[in-house]
Amino acid sequence: MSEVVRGIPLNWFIILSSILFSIGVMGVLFRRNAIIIFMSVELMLNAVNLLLVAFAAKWGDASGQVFVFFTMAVAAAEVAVGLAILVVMYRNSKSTDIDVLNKLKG
Amino acid sequence: MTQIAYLIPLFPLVGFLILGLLNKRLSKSVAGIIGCGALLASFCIALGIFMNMNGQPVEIMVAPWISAGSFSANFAFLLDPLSSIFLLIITGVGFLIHVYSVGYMHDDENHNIYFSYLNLFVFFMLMLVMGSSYILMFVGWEGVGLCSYLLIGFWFKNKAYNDAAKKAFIMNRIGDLGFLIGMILIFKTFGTTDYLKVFAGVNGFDSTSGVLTAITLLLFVGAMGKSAQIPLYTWLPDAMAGPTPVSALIHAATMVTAGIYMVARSGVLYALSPVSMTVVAITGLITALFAATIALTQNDIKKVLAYSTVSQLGYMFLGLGVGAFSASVFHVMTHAFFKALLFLAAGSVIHGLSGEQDIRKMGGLKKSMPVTYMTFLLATLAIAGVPPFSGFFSKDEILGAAYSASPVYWVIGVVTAMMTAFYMFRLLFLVFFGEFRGDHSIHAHESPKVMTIPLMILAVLSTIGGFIGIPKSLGGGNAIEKFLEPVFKNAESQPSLAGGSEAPEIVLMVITVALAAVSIWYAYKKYIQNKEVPAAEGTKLPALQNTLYHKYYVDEIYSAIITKPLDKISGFLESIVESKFIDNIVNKIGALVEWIGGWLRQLQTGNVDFYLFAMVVGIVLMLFFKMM
Amino acid sequence: MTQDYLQRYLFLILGFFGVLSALMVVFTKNPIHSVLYLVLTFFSIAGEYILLNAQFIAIVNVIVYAGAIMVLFLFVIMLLNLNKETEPHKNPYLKFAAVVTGGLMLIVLVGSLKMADTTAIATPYQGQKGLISNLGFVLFHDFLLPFEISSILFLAAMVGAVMLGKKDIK
Amino acid sequence: MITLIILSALGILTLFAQVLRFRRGLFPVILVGLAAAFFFTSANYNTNPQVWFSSMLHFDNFAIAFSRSLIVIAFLWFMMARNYFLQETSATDHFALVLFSMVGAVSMVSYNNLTMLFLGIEILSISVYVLAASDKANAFSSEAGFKYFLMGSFATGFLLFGITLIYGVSGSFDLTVIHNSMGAHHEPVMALTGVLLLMVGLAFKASLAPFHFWAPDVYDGAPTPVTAYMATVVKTAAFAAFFRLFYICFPDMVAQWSGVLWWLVVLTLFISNITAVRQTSVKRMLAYSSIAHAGYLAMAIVSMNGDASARAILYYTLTYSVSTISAFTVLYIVSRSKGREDFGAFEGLGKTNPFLSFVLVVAMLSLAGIPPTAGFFGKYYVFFNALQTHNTGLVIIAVLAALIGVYYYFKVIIAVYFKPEQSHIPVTVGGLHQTVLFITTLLTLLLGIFPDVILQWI
Amino acid sequence: MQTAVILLIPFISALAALFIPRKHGKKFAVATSLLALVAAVITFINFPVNNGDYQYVINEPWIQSLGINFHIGIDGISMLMVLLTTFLTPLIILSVVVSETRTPVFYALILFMEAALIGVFVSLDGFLFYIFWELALIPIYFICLLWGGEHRAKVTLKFFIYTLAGSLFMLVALVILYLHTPGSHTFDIQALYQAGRMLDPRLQGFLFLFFFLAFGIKMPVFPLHTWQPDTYTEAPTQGTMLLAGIMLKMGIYGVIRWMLPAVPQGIQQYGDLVLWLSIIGVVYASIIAITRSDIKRLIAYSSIAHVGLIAAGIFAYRSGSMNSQGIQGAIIQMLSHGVNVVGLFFVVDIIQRRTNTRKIGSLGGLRLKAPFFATAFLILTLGAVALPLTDGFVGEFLLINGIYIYKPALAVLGGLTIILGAVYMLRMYQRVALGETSRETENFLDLTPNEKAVLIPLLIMVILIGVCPNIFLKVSEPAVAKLLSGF
Repeated sequence: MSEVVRGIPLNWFIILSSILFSIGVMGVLFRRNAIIIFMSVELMLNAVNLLLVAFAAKWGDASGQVFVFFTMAVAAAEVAVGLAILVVMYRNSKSTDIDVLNKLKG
Repeated sequence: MTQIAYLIPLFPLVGFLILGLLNKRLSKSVAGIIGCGALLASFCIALGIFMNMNGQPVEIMVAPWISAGSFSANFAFLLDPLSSIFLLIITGVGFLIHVYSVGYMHDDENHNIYFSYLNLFVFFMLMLVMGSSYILMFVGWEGVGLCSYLLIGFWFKNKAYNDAAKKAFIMNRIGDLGFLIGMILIFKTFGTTDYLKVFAGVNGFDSTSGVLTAITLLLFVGAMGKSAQIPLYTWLPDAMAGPTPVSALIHAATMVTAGIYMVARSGVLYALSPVSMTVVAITGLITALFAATIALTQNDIKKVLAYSTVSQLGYMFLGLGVGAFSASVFHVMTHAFFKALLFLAAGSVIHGLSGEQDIRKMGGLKKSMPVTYMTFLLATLAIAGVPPFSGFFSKDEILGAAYSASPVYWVIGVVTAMMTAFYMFRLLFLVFFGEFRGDHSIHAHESPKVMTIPLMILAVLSTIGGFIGIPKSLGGGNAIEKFLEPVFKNAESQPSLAGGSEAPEIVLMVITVALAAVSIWYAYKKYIQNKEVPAAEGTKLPALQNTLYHKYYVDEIYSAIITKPLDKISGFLESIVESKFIDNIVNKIGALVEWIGGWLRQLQTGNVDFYLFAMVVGIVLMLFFKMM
Repeated sequence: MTQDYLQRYLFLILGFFGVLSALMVVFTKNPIHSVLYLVLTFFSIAGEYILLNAQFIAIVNVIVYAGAIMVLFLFVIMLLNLNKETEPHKNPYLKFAAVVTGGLMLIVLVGSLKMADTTAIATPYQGQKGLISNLGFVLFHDFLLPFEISSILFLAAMVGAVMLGKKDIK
Repeated sequence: MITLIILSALGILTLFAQVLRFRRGLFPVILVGLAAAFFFTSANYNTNPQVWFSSMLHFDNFAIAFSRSLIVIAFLWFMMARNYFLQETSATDHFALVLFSMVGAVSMVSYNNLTMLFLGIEILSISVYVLAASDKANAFSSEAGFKYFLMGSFATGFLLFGITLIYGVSGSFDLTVIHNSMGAHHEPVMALTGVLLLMVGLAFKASLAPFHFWAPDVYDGAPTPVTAYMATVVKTAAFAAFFRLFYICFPDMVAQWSGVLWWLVVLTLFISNITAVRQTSVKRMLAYSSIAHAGYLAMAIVSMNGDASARAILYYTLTYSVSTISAFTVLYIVSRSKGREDFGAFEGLGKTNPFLSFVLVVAMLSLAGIPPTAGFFGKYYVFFNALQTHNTGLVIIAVLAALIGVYYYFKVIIAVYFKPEQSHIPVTVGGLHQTVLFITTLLTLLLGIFPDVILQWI
Repeated sequence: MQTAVILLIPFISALAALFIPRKHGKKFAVATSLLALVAAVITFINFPVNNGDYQYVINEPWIQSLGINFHIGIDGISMLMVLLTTFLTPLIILSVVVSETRTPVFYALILFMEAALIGVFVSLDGFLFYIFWELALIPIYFICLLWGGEHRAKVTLKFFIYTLAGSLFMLVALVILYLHTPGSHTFDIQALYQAGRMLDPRLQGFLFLFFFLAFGIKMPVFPLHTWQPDTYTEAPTQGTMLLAGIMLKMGIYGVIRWMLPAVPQGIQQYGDLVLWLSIIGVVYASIIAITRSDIKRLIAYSSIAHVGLIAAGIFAYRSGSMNSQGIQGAIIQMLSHGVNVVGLFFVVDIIQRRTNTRKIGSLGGLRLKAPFFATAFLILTLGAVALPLTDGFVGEFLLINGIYIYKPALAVLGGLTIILGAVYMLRMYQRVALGETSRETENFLDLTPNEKAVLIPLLIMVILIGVCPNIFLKVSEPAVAKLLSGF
């Protein structure tokens, strides 16, 4: 469409958020500490947020940005609940290592 | 008269039902009267029909039976000269044997059941000969097999008897399968199994096609089973396990001649198939010779008679095979007289000796059992073909026909006749002449009147029965041939039966009689003059004699090639094919699922790490394959 | 034109820091450090938001994420006394597998999306899309229902957290 | 909409009940409230679709049908779970969480905007995470809750990524807009990636392999009533949401995504059924069975057949849920009496408690899909749709899977009737439970004979 | 109307039986099943003979959205099957000995099964047929599971899954047919026929195989039979009677009613295969039966052999050949096999109850101790070996006839059954009833009045079918002709 390249190409954002997302995924797989894993999940969510905002800019549409609020809200709620569950679990098993969580199997 | 023909089988059937259902509630004498009375009534009607027979077949429809699709069969009877002769033989000889049985079975606890079986047998036998279609013949055919089974195994506590009964039934069944298939082929070819329609259909039938040969050969397989021809004859000697009157009635006079009846009845079909005719003739011939050789060495009085029966049946088939249908039927009749007589007389001997059947333990019974002796002698003369006894005429007619077909047939036939004369006189001499060799605590005694009177009647018939068939060459009118002519005229006029050299009948007759006389003389020399007695059990015999004594080991061979392998196969199929293979596949599928289940369970490690990995790998694969 | 390139440089620098600190979140041993690196990542992402003319989001991101949520994380780490490098070593093969899988994820994602629109995002300084008034309008007009519903979400999270947190009186 | 309001209000009221010392009377109020919700939901039936708040929700017949279904299931579930939760100190919190999650579930069946889908899923999930972990002293329960939460939030990440990509392609979160732009084929690859990632997120909630691993552990570890809730309400909502999204947004791309889903279905049927065979715990077996049913349900999505598929899912989820509640109620009663959940606990039940055994047999027959139970017709309808869309191969695989299913369901029946009683611990059934079981069994049989009653809902 | 009455009587009484006091259970069940018999007999007597159409049709919408109707009716073929079912059920119930503890549930299950079986035979809607088909499976499973022998759990589960496997394939086939019905789809039988005949031959072939799986397993046809001997052995006597007497007829009936007319091209492709399998099954099962030592197992194998011949008779039908003897033979043989096998299994039951053994080797001499019993046993045996004037002959003759018209060699092979059948049946009869008594049979008592009440009607039927088969054949004749005129 444009004869002159202006601003930042959209796919740069796509690639950046893909990278961040993948790092998040890797973190989830890489670590045993539940808290770090949560944090990696948060990283994934943020990568998605970035992409949302980029697309919002692409379409010139505010709803993408609004969605980011909801993502954040959900993230906050999840963290609250998640950490509460973590604490309960810690009380039972005295550890946040996910590899000790294998009483249920088979 | 013919309108009430359905009563002929009905009487025995009713007799059977009354005796069978009321059983022990009837006294023995009442049961005997019912049993015999039923037969007598049937005989009277049969006689009436015989008298009124004008040669035209009469079909009497009684009731519809099966109709399915294009197939239909009715309960309908066909009365013609052939069936009327058989009716007479069956009801007449049957009646005599019933009467005889009253005495013979008097002390048996299952007396009433015995008579009910006999009545049932007569019923089926009548169905066999009166039925107007092959399928109805088959009903009787199988029915008499059943009764034979029941009566051979009448003393059911004895395992050997039961085995004999089972053997008889199964061997008959083998033949029956042939009959059944043949019958179906008839239906397929002619669209019906009614005799009259089938025979009408034969006219203009292309005789060069193999269908008729197939039909007739298949039917003949049935005849082999029922009439104990090679290779299905081994049941008949074993069938002597039954009470002796049964042997007389079923295994000598009537049932075993069913095969003859059937081939004679189908004469039109056979006559159109030279191949079948040859097969019938040769089978009959070989059987006649073969059984006669075995009979030479047997020591059981009933076994000798049994092999003699097989041999005589062979004769009859020879007659059929060479196209002498009426001669064979004639022989059936005379054979019924003298063979029934022989058996009944033998029964009288056995009865008198309290169950002894081994001829080595008999001897000298002439004095103690005069009536039995006399009748036995007459019968022996008849079977040996001594003129003017009945057997002479019928046998001679067959041999004459055989000669015109092929002199070889005649030669073998004559040899067989010589053997017959020999072993019959051997039997006669060993049983009634010389010294008593048995257990002296047994006092042989003559049988009661109720048994001897039938003997006497049969003796008369054996003696004079042949006169209705005196051939033209001897100046007779051959009444029976004339009587049967309407039935066989189509068959005997077939081109395949024409030709052959005109036999010099008188010459042949003389030769035959002379040779028989030589045999009798030889037997006399051996057993009367030299007082030879057959070797005791276990004595080493010369090879040939040994082989004959053991009946060519046919039973053993059958056991080795059929019975035992079948059991083996059965076990193999069950334990290997069934459980190790077919069922195992089914079960293994279940086991496989369980096994995979155990393996898949390992996947559920309980480890979140692994779960997450699985998820991500799954996603990567999903995207990867979709993007490619 | 130079502004365009400036934007691109800024993007790259922020992106580089973001990725680097994200990697550090994953690889550093001490949980506290991880939290701090994550905060750093969030800051660089907030920077990218500004490049996209989403100033309000950028600020919220810093306040909510880097501020509130991360503090919560820190709080829990302290509470559970996890601030040492107590995490047992994971099987090195698994670690390697994790890196490989993460890498594959990246390849697949980029592979899927690389052909996506390469046009630049237009008019970075035009319009009021990213400004609070506009956002507010959209949020309270079009997205009123989700907004209200998210109160249920919070209520549920609150009740849940409280329920799990409190000691039962047995 | 009114459904959402009633449910939210009920939830909040429940929270107040604790403060107002209203615990005893709470339960009837909830039931009455649910009944009212059912009634008001039905009131809009077959009118023009009710569009709410900038098309955020569409209360079309689909939404109404599933809302009704969810409410019916929840109603039965409350009756089943009442005793369990009233023993807990924080009974009101539990009930409130369940009611809130219902709000999420209703949003999931009526959304017309991805925002509502996302929020609905999260409301539902967060409540259920907590419920799963709610038996705090129990290490299994907290492990279950934690696993569920951890993997759930991870999956949320993918779901969000998918939503974002779809937004990137279409520029809107509105389903109708998305559908139209999908037809225009902008950015086909990105769109497909988005669709697949959405599928991942939803498949996780629906527990399709290979995203199912959480399910057996969580179902096993969670308190039995919570498991029952997850296996019924949550599953129903997940499938309704799954179907609604793919039905409204991506029917034109069916050729591209159904192949992937096909593999997920096959994998699910294979893994779940076969693994279930080797279970010794009835509860865990039911967990695998629930995954297996997800496989059959997903068949209805693979064989996208318009409203017929919707009906199939509606009927299947409802009847499956009814039978599952039946089964879990019996399991709950038995395990409470005997203190164990393996097959052995059921031995001799046929002699000691014929009513329970009969109920259990009907439930198992229904789950196995044997006529005349409702489970049969559910399976039939799903298979029927698959055949209509020429997925014959899939049907044959599913048939084989169903046969394996019979094997493990019948293990329960065999335990009940074949094995003798060992422990001589009496099993008593409370009045409320009797009522639930009576209703569920009756429904299982009646709906099996008259499926039209449900099919006409859509 | 009559159809519904016959169907409803057992169904309602099954429900009612649950509420009957234990001690009256049997009386109630006998009475109600006799009621069903009376209804069936009245219908039979009034049945229009020269009409191949369905009579007493009821066609009510059921699941309207799917074109499924509650469509039932009776034609000649159904009539005979219904008659067989209603005739055997009271006898089966009557065969329960009072000393055996049978709860009302047991009778309810039998009555329920009766209802389902009748349903199978009168359904004129594919879906309805399938439902009844499966409904019949549930009660028999529970009868076997609750009252069966030692290994019942494993064996009956295998049976259940095995047969279910087949029937699910049948369901798939029915649905495929349904989907090819024109217009708004329907499961109506005529519509399914039409749809099936329009399909391309390859698809018809597949559907044929699918159907065959269901029906072949139910019958069972070699090599799908291995569930059968085990199940017959482990099931309680009444269960075995139900299975062998009536239930396996479902498979044959299914072939005649649903398979052949619907996918006529299928038989062109796979007819020879299934025909061969059936015939192999005849010989195979007969040979295995020869050396079985457990009487129940022996009869089970004999049943496979008989059914194999029936199947062969049906599969030997080819379009264009003018014979319907095979089909008619199959129908009459279904009746007679039902009568014979129920009688034989009852005989086994009597033996087992009195001697606690079913081993041929431990028995003998029963004729000495129990002449009436032995006579009944003999007559049943003769029926089983197809002696003319007993029921077995008519069927076997027509079947072999039908097979012969298509393939003579196979008829000969199948005809071996009349030899082998005699071999194993007579062997069994001899070892059990004849000879000297053994330790087990020393105190064998003759039949009780109750046992006579079961056996005498069976014996009467053995003879009746043998002597007057036309009573039954003429009823099914027009229906068969109509069925076959279609292809």
